[in-house]
Amino acid sequence: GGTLGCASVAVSPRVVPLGSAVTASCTIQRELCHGLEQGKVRISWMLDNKLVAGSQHQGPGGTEVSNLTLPRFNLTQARLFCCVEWNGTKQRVGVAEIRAGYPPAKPLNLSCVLNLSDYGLTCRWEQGTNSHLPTSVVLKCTGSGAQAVTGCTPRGGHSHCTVPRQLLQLYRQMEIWVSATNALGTAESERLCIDPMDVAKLDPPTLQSIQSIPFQTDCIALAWDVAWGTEHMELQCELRYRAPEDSAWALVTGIIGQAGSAQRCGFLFGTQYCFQMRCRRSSATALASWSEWSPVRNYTTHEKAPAG
Amino acid sequence: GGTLGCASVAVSPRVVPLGSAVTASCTIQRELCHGLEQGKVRISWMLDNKLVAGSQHQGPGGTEVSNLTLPRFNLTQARLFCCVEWNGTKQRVGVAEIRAGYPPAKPLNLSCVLNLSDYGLTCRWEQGTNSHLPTSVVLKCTGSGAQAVTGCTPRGGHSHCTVPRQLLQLYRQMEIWVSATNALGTAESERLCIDPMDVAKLDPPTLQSIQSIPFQTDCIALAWDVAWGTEHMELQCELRYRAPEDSAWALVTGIIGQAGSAQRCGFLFGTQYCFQMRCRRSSATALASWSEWSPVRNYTTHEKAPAG
Amino acid sequence: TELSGDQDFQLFLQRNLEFTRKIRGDVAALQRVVCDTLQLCKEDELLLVRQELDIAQAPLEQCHRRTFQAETCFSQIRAGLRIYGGSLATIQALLPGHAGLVETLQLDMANLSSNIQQQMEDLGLATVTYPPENQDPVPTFSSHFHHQVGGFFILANFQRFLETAYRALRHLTSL
Repeated sequence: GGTLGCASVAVSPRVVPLGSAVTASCTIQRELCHGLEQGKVRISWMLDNKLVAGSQHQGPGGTEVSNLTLPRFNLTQARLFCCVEWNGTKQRVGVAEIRAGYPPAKPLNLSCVLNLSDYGLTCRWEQGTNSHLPTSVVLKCTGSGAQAVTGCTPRGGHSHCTVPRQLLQLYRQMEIWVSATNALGTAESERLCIDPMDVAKLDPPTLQSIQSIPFQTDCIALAWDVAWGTEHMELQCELRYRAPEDSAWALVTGIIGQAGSAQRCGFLFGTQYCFQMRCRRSSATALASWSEWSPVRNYTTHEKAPAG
Repeated sequence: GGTLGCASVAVSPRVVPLGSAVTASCTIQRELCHGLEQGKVRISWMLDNKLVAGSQHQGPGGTEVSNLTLPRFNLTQARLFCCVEWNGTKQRVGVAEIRAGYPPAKPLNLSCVLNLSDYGLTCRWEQGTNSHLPTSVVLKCTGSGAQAVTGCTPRGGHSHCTVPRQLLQLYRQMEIWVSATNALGTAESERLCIDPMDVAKLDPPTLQSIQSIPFQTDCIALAWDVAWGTEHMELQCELRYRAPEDSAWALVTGIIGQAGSAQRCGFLFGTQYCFQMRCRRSSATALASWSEWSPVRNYTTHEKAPAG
Repeated sequence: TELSGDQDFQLFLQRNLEFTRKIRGDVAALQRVVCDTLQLCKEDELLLVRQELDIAQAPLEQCHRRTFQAETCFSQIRAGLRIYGGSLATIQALLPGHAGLVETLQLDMANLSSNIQQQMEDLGLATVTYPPENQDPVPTFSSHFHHQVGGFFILANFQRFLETAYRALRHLTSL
């Protein structure tokens, strides 16, 4: 590094763990510095704009060499200038850039969601402490046996990105992890082993109609549509309902999504209830998340005819 | 035409003015139609899925020909199928696509605005009645004497687009117009003859400070900055102010933008006024539009000291 | 080999039954587009023209109940997915406005085929590894109408192929 001609500055290493030592040397080849021909060459150093003292001695071939040790370099970034006295002024004649930081922190809490509108897999994670160094972060993925590929690269320091459909292997286990690399090392997150379909985010079903079943029963019939794009899935759904004065929801579980309709009894007569429904893929493992609850649908059950 | 083999359908013209006549002919070369070797060839027509009757006669070289005339074709798009009877079913053996519509309407109310951040010229116009036909619309522009070029092409049926800086001739008259072309003709808008700078959309100035002038005058001094990117322009500005109880704004015109400051008298003492300012290029023709009014700036004039 | 007890195999079947239903849904969507835009909706109106066309068909006899043989049935499904994956290029040219749906279909078919291959390997069955790029020649047609009818029959044949493959996978759940 540094100018090869009049002065050449060498620093090693260029990137150091924060707080560790840095050594530098500056070699002045007098005959190559116009105007430095006469008088004694006095070398000094400036760390950005702060004077730092080095030791100077004669080097090979009539060169002058100054060595400098910075015991605990605790700036994340600085420019180390080699200077010489000239006409009573301090002349900066060479420079080296020094960076300091930490190896990348291990990315944590990796989680992914498959968006069913474009089948992109969006993954999020926590980056951990700032390493202060240029760090390249990529999301890696591999189908079993297949070669690991870069799924996506987060933009501008974000800690999420979306793997496009083309790189996914649907309906089969994939391994997904985050890899962060900088000059001081590499860190990898835990490996997520999932079938992208198991983390599909479903839109809620739509409650289409609710009717009292005739002849004075306390039963109602419900009909619903599953969300667009889930018609081919085996869905497990839940219904909840309550009358305004009820404090808690009544919950009906284990409803088969594809059925599209169901009956339920035990309702009070002439009472307004509000209903909501949600679904998730029944074949999915515990990972699968429920859809949001569907928009509320209100329905008032019919009046009971006066007896006899 | 349709299939060169067994059946060939000819329609002329392929694109017609809506409501005009369309004639078609279907030629069946029996020996090229596997399975049609025996029995009489009975040709029929289907317009999309509607049966239409044609007349059939023997054509040259043992072919069977059917002609069809649709007196008033008032669909904007249809597929005309030639069919033959075969094993008791109607077989579609050839097709021709017919489109109908109008020549493009003359684009109206063309106006353009120059965006000073990227010097793109955004032009808008009204497309006029839908021609129902694939119509290519382009914005043409030419510097005086220069060859006309395509300035930009509106996307997806929009009626605006932006001519990039590279195609503009600044500080000189340009001719700009819209040209719409489809199978039935071409229509051009009026030609706008403008110097792009004359339609520059200025950002408003920023009122920096307002102070009462001392020694009990009813005057105030105003200072402002012209918008970034307009420092090189001669600007003509207007100031308006009013006290909350005033119904109308007081307007001061003819302020020189570059001056950066002005004085104004006739204010009540100890009264809160709100001030706004706007500017436009003074050299611009009537076309030039004012900037928006600057954000409001409130100022309360000083109290008048009790006399004597 | 005793298959149905194997937990992984059942999970494979559940997943890829749903996957096949998804693919069938997408093929049906393309058939609706061909019907709506090209007015080609009923097979029995196009039998005469079909005789002039050379439309690829994928054999699946090893998947029929009478002659069912899991290993060869899987291989025939994969071979068929590859044939139809190639001929979808014909559909893409026909329906430029629906390139996205065709691309999704091709991706799903490639995934289904490699899911089956992975499962066959897990079961120790012999498998064929196809080169990634499909070199099969894209069929050419003597006229635009033939090209449209060709596209219609490719989708119709593929839908039937998928129904047979679906029944074979469902049959395996009960073995």
